[in-house]
Formats: sequence, structure tokens, C-alpha cells
Amino acid sequence: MLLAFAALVNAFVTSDFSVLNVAQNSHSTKPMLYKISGAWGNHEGSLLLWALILSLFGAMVACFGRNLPPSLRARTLAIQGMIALGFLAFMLFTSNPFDRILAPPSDGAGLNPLLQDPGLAFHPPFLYFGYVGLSISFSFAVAALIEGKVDAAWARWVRPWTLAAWCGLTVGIGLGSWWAYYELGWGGFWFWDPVENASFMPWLAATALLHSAIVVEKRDALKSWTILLAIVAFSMSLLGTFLVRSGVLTSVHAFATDPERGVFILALLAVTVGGSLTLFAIRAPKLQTTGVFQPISREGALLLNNLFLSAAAATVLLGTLYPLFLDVLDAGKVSVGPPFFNATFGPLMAPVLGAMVIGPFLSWKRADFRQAMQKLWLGVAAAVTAIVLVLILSGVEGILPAVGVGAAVWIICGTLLELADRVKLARVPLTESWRRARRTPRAAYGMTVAHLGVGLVVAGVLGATVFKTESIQNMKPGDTVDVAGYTFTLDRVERLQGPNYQAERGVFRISTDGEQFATVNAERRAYPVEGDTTTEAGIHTTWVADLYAVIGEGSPTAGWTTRIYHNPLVPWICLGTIVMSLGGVISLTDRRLRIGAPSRRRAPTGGSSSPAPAPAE
Amino acid sequence: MIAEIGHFALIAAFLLAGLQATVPLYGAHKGDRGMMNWRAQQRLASSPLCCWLSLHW
Amino acid sequence: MRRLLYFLPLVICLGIALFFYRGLDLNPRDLPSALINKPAPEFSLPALPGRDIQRADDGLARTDLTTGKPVVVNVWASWCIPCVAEHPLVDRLAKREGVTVHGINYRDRPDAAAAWLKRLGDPYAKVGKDESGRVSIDWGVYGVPETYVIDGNGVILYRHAGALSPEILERKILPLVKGAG
Amino acid sequence: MRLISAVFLALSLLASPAAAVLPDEVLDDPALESRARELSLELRCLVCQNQSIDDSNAELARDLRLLVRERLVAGDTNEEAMAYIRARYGDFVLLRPPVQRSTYLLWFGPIGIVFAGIAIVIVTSRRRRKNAAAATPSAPLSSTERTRLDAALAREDDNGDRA
Repeated sequence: MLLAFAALVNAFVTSDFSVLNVAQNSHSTKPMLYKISGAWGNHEGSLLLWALILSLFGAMVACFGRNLPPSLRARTLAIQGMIALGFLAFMLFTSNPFDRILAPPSDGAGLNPLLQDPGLAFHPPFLYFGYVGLSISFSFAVAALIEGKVDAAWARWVRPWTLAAWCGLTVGIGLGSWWAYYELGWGGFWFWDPVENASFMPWLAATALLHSAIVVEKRDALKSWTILLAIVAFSMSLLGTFLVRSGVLTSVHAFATDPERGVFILALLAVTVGGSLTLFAIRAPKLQTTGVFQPISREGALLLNNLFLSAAAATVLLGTLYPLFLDVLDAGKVSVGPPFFNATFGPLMAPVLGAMVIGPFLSWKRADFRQAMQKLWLGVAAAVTAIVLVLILSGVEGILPAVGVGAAVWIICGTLLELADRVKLARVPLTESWRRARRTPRAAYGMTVAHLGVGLVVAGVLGATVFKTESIQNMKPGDTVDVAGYTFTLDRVERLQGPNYQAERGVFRISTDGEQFATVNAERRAYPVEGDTTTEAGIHTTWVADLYAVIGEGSPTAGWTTRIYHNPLVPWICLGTIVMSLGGVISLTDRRLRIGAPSRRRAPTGGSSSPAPAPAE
Repeated sequence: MIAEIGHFALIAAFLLAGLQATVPLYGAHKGDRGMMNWRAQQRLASSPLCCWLSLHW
Repeated sequence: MRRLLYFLPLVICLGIALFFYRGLDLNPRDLPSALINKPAPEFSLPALPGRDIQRADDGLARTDLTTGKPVVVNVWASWCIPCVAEHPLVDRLAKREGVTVHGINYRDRPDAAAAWLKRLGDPYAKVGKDESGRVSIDWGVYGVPETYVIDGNGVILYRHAGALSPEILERKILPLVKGAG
Repeated sequence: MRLISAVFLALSLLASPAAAVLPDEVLDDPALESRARELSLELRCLVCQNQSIDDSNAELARDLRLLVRERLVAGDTNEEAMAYIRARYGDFVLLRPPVQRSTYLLWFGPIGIVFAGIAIVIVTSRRRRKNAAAATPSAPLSSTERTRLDAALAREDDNGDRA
């Protein structure tokens, strides 16, 4: 296993790089965690991480792939090898992480303090895990194109990898937005920044791929589409790499940009994506599809999901690249910002949210919509009630937030109903339901859990954008301010010395009905080495809301600028992403999805033996 | 010193990736099982190097 | 026809790659001014006090731009580092090339600004001080330094954002100034 | 390159630390204030990377926020206030690009993609169904077959072959 070797060496390399770290991105006073995370907090190191994960994945395929058809496995590994080759070449020729400086400075330049944070320390590894995981799906897709054969076994093979990558992406994106939420200090969590979009597009594509691969596996349809999605999903993660490093678009998170590197990645991108798509154009029309289905069916719902998810991904792509297009065509400069994405993305997601609840109730091939809806009436009723309730409670401010809440309720109720229906709850004796529940495969639970997560995220996003309360004021110690029924008292402001920063910490006491129940610390940190300041929000999380306090500039005489937010349901975003990836993990533990006997679908227990002729292990 | 090892490891990984990208593909094309399963030998070849590296480090 | 559909992703991908390739040479931060070929905004700024050279500086106003001769307006501040870098070029423009250069002193302390001019030399004919930055907003200034070329009738011909370079000076600014004169 | 980094340095200096919306900016009239916030969310902070002036703590952003409020207090409508800023900074300052010739593709592209997708799905599924129908002349199920099928499906369902 070549790549295991590379992985091992790379692992050494990563850690020694961070310990030695001659260079610009570390400083002796920095806490250990950030010394390590600093290794991937810069361009070269992050590429190294990329390559490391890539080789780990390659090793995993080699390891678990024992019962793959040997030629498919060989080709998949070869494609992986090519990707690794490209990235290693990129590193060696344009951004070698081991470059020496002739006259080493006595101390490093430090890491951007915004990046010195636990959230961001773990954000890139997860994200790259996702990005690189998609390379496996990609390699499988290209290998299948070379073989000219895509079947249920192939789909069953690809799904766990995609699922694993998807989980990584979900966690990575979640961590990133959580970080933005408490670090940037105005309660926002998603900015439709090009780099965020760059991680979001692969996520959308991967989500679509997960669902379309099901259709390939179960119904032998949507083959060339699934292959295309696998290629596109990985292309999008490469695109993300390109966008971050080339400087073609402005972004908050961009690495130091260098056009020369840009050209190299672009070439890499063109070869990988262009090559695979050429292969697709030549080979895909020959793929035979046997599955036929009616529009109203499980396949139909999954197709709808795919259509809108891909349209959403395309829209994000369009919006992200549009300023560049116009610029290149010299047709003026525009900005495409959150208002655009909010206006287009919501409507595109609506059908998906609708279908994701109904879909599981539909049977394969041909289904009865009315029957499905009858089973779902409780969900419909709950959603409608929620809409009406919100309209009454919030005043008729706008129908959209209410509909959004309705959608969240709809997803959560509908998904739970599906589970109830599956175990025939209340229709058969409880013991029988229990028996059914135990026999329900984990993959089904995975789906239920992941869908619940989506519902939670939808609710959280709405809460954070529509229902938040904000209060900005100047406070001196002892001052109080009322926000959404909570009383915030600025207790004191103290100076403190962190490991590599000085901070002013505002201690807020929060009480409701005269009863104090929490204190939060909001900090404003000054990093002398980097010459920068950051804010750390003080957050008290309850089940239904975040109480969020930020302290700004000030002095004992003039008082401090403080901003206090009541962000209802925001914790659900975080919870939702965790639940979603948990769903993915549950699915992964399903025996049928595990790397067992892919070619024998009907085998009572998978994975008991390996049908492939003894591989040279 | 360690940084140089890292550098050479990168170069080695680069070369190996080159082989990994071509040999199994050629093997699959020819139907040559040995070439298809080529990476196994590789691990053997590389393991003494790994041991040496870890000891050294 | 059906076969062609399968080529569509490839075509789109190549198209995007082409755009990227062209886009690599562009700087996304290069913003065109919204005021090109439009009259400069109406404004009147008080003079920067404490300048070394006592010219007839009674402040900078729109009327100073409509004298029939092209002028250059340079927006600067003493706290701005690229302004120091470009200063010799502004100096050259005013002294060697004989172009009238007015300054807008953006969000600065007057004493610091005057000291800055004393230290580095004062090429400006008139300097208006824009302490609130409001006039600069009317000009569409988004960062210092910025340099505007204005024809004799007060119409903005060109804007350069960021520090001047000899190339910009020779290729863009001088031809415009000479041409408009 | 050095030039560009110098510009960046200047821009970063501009962004001296002052918090986004400060207490002294807030208007007394809550209706006007909420309109001002709404507008600030749609205006790009030019010196920052991708932030609205509402989020940014750059001085220029603060100036623009104050300007927006001033215009609103002076009686401008939202559109007039936006037009005022746009006249000075161009389309680039608008985070929601205006619908015009150069942005038709942007605004109508998403709908176009959806419709194109639907069209492709319809065309291919029609052809496929025709092919399938030609390949297997389907006879309606007899009643015994139907019951057997239902039973089989129910079993399948039990096994939960769903995900």
C-alpha cells in the first residue's frame, strides 16, 4: 500500500513541520493547539494536509476494497494516484512547505489571531476530509467509466465513501459557521462568501449524489447522472481549492494569493475535470439503464431532490462566479451578495424540503400520492398550525418566515411520522412495533436522523435571521439592558493576560424576572505579535435560544460599546449539523452499507466472507 | 534535518504516486493481476524505511 | 442530439476554466469609478492650515477644477503608507511635468498632515481638508490614495485607486493631462 | 505584487478597530432605524472583502451608515437613498445586483436551469419508457399475481429496504 507509506511519512512531516516551523505562521508564545493547527492554517501546510488525507483515503480503499472487482479497484486506485500526483507536484513545484530560510528569524510572525481558535483548528481537517472523500467517489466514477459498467454493486460501493465525505463536509461547514458566529461578533453565521460557497457547493452536490446513488443501487436508473454528479462534486471541491488560493475573487478567508499558483491549480483543475468530463461525454451514452418509473414514486422524489439540489449548486456557482464573468467581459463590476443568494436559494430549496418528507412514504417505481399524504396528514396539520401560530404571534409581518417555520415543523413531524409508519406504531401492538423497530436497518434510522437534522437547521436559520433581537448601547459597569425578556447587567470589565494576547473581559450577568441564572464573558483580545484584535462573544446557550453578548471599545470613564443579541433557535443550527452527520454515521454502521459483499445484494448478512479471489494482502 | 526528511518524503511520495497512477491502470488494461495489486509489494518495500524513520525521529 | 447533451458538462467546464484563466490577471479589487466622464461633484473644502509654502490657498472647491486647464486631484492622508510610496511621483507630476495637482486630505489631523508635507515636500497647489470624509464619499473614494484626472471643464476623466506607479503616470495620467489640455 | 500589497496595507489600516454599528449612530426613530439597518445590509463595504456596511467596522462603512441615516432623516425613500450611494460608488456597492441587461443571466439563470432540468428529465424518461415498453410487452397482472406481488412488497417493506 503505497499510500499508507506516504500517509505515514506525511504524518511525521505534518507534526514536525509544526514543531519546527521556521517560518511565518507560528510564534513561540502561541498555545500548543494553535501551533499544531497553524501547520494547516497556511497555504503550504493545508495542501500537505490535503495530500495526507488523500493518501489515507487511498490506503483505506486499498484496505477495505478487498472484495471489489480487481480491475475496478486497480483503476480506482490509479485515479487516486493521479490526483495525488497532481497535488504533490503542485506542492513540490510551487509551494513547498519545507522551504528553508537562510537566516532564520529569532521568532515567527505569528498566526492570524482570527485563526487561533478551537473551532478553526478543527474546521480544515473536517472540510478536507469531505473534499478528499469526494475524490474517492470521483475515482470510482472515472474507473466505472473506463470499465464501461455501472451497476447496483458499484453504487453500493460508492455510497459509503460519499456518505463519509458528506459527514466530514457537514461537520466542517458547521464548525466554520459556528466559528464565524461567535468569533466575528455580530451574530451572523453564514455570509455567502465565495469561500463558504466553495465548501457549500460540494456539499450540495454530494447530497444530490448520495440520493441519486440510491436510485442506481435500488432501481438501476439515473446512471449517467450519478456518474456526472460524482465528477461534479469533486470538481467543486477542487474549484474551492482554486478559488481560495488564486485570488480571482475577493473573500474574507482567502489565503495569501499568488497568480503563479493559480495557474498551476487551474491547469490541475482543467486536466482533472476536463479529462473526466471528456471521458464522460464519450462513455456515458453507452451506459444501459433498465429502471423505469412514474413521476410519482420514490425515484421521482429523489429525482426532484436531485434536480433542485443541483440547480441550487449551480445557482451558488453562478452567483459566486458572476462578478468574475462580468469583469472578464469588461461589462462592469457588480457584487453578488447575501441578498441575491437569499432570494434565489430559498425558493430552490423549498421543493426539496417538501419532497424529502413525502419521498420516503412513496414506493419505488410507482406510488400513490394520495395514500402517502393520508399517512402524512398529521404532518400537514402540524405545519399549517405552526404557520398560523407564527402569523398570529409575530403579527402579520411577512408570510415567508411563517412558511419557513412551517417547513421546519413539516420536516421534523413528517420524518418522525415516517419512522412511526415504518414500525406501524399504534396500529399493531407495541411489542410488534418494537420488533419492527429493531429490525429496521440502521441506514433507515440514519436517514431519519439526518432528515431531522435538516429540519433543525432550517428552524435555526430562520430563528437567527428573522426572529433575532439586537440591542446596541454604551454601558458602564452596573448598567442594565433588557433584551427579549432578559436583563443583562454589565457586572465589571477586567483586564487579563492570555498566553499571547491581552484582553478586556466584560462580565455580564443575565437574569429574568429578577432571578439571575447565568453569567457570560465577552472578550476583546489584542494580539501584540500580530498587531490585531479579535472579539470573543459571550454566549449562554439554552435549548431554545442563544443569549449573545459582545463588548467593543471603551474605557472606564466613557463606558463600553456593547451589543446584546437574543438569537432564538440558533443552537439548533449547530445541533442540526451534528444530528445530520450523526445520521450519516449511523448509516455508515449499517451492515449492508459496510464494505461487505457488494455483488450479493440478497445475502442475508453481508461481509461474512470475501467473494473476491484472495487479494495479495 | 527533519524538514529535509519531510521534503524527501514528499518527493518519494510524488514518485510513488506516479507509479501508483500508472501501473494498476496498465495492469487492468492488460488484465495482469500482479500489476493491479501492485501496491501490496510496495508496502513491504516501504516498511523498513518507515521503521527507520520512526526510530530516527 | 442526445450525444451532444453529454458534451454539455465538458463545454461548461471548459468555459469556466477559460474565464478563470483570463480572470487570474485581473485584480478583483480594481474598482472603476462611477463618475468617469461625469462632472466632478459639487464641493468646497477649507484649506489645510500650517502648510509651509504659502500659496494663495483658500481651500479647494469645485471652481478650482473648471479653470480651463486639466488638473489632477490626489486624495491622501498622513497615516497612509502607500501615500508615502507614491509621493515622489506626485511631486514629479507637479514639479517636473508642470501639472496642477490639488490635494484632498482625507480624515486626517491637520497638524499631522502639515508635518507630513513638511517632511516629504509639498507638491500640491491647493489642499482641502476633508476631516469628516464626506466630500470624499461624494467623489466615490474608497481608500487612500486615489488620484483623479479632471479636464478643464470639471469632468472626471480617470481615476486610479492605490499608489501611483511610474507606469500609470506615464501611460495613463500624462497622456490624459496633455491631451485634455 | 508589492504595489498590491501596499494597497492592501492601506486598506487594512483604514479598517481601524471600531465596532460595527455604534450606539451613537442609532437613530431615535425606530422605524427609520430599522429601514437604515435594512439598507445597510444591502450595501457593500468597499474596503472590506465581502461584508455589508452593517457588519463592517471600517471607517468608510461607518461613514456610509451615517450617510444612509442622514438621507433617510432628510426624507429620502429607501430607493432614493440607495440611488444616492450608487451614483457615487457604482453597481459594485450594491450587494443585490440590479436587474439589468448584464445581470439577466444571473437573475434568470437559476429558473432556466430548473426548467432545462425538467425538460431533460421529461424527454429522457419519455424515450426510456417507450424503449422499455417496446422491450417488454407488459400484460396486466392477474389477481393472483397481484396478491402475491403485494405480499412480496409488504415483506420487502418489513425488511425495511427503504433507505
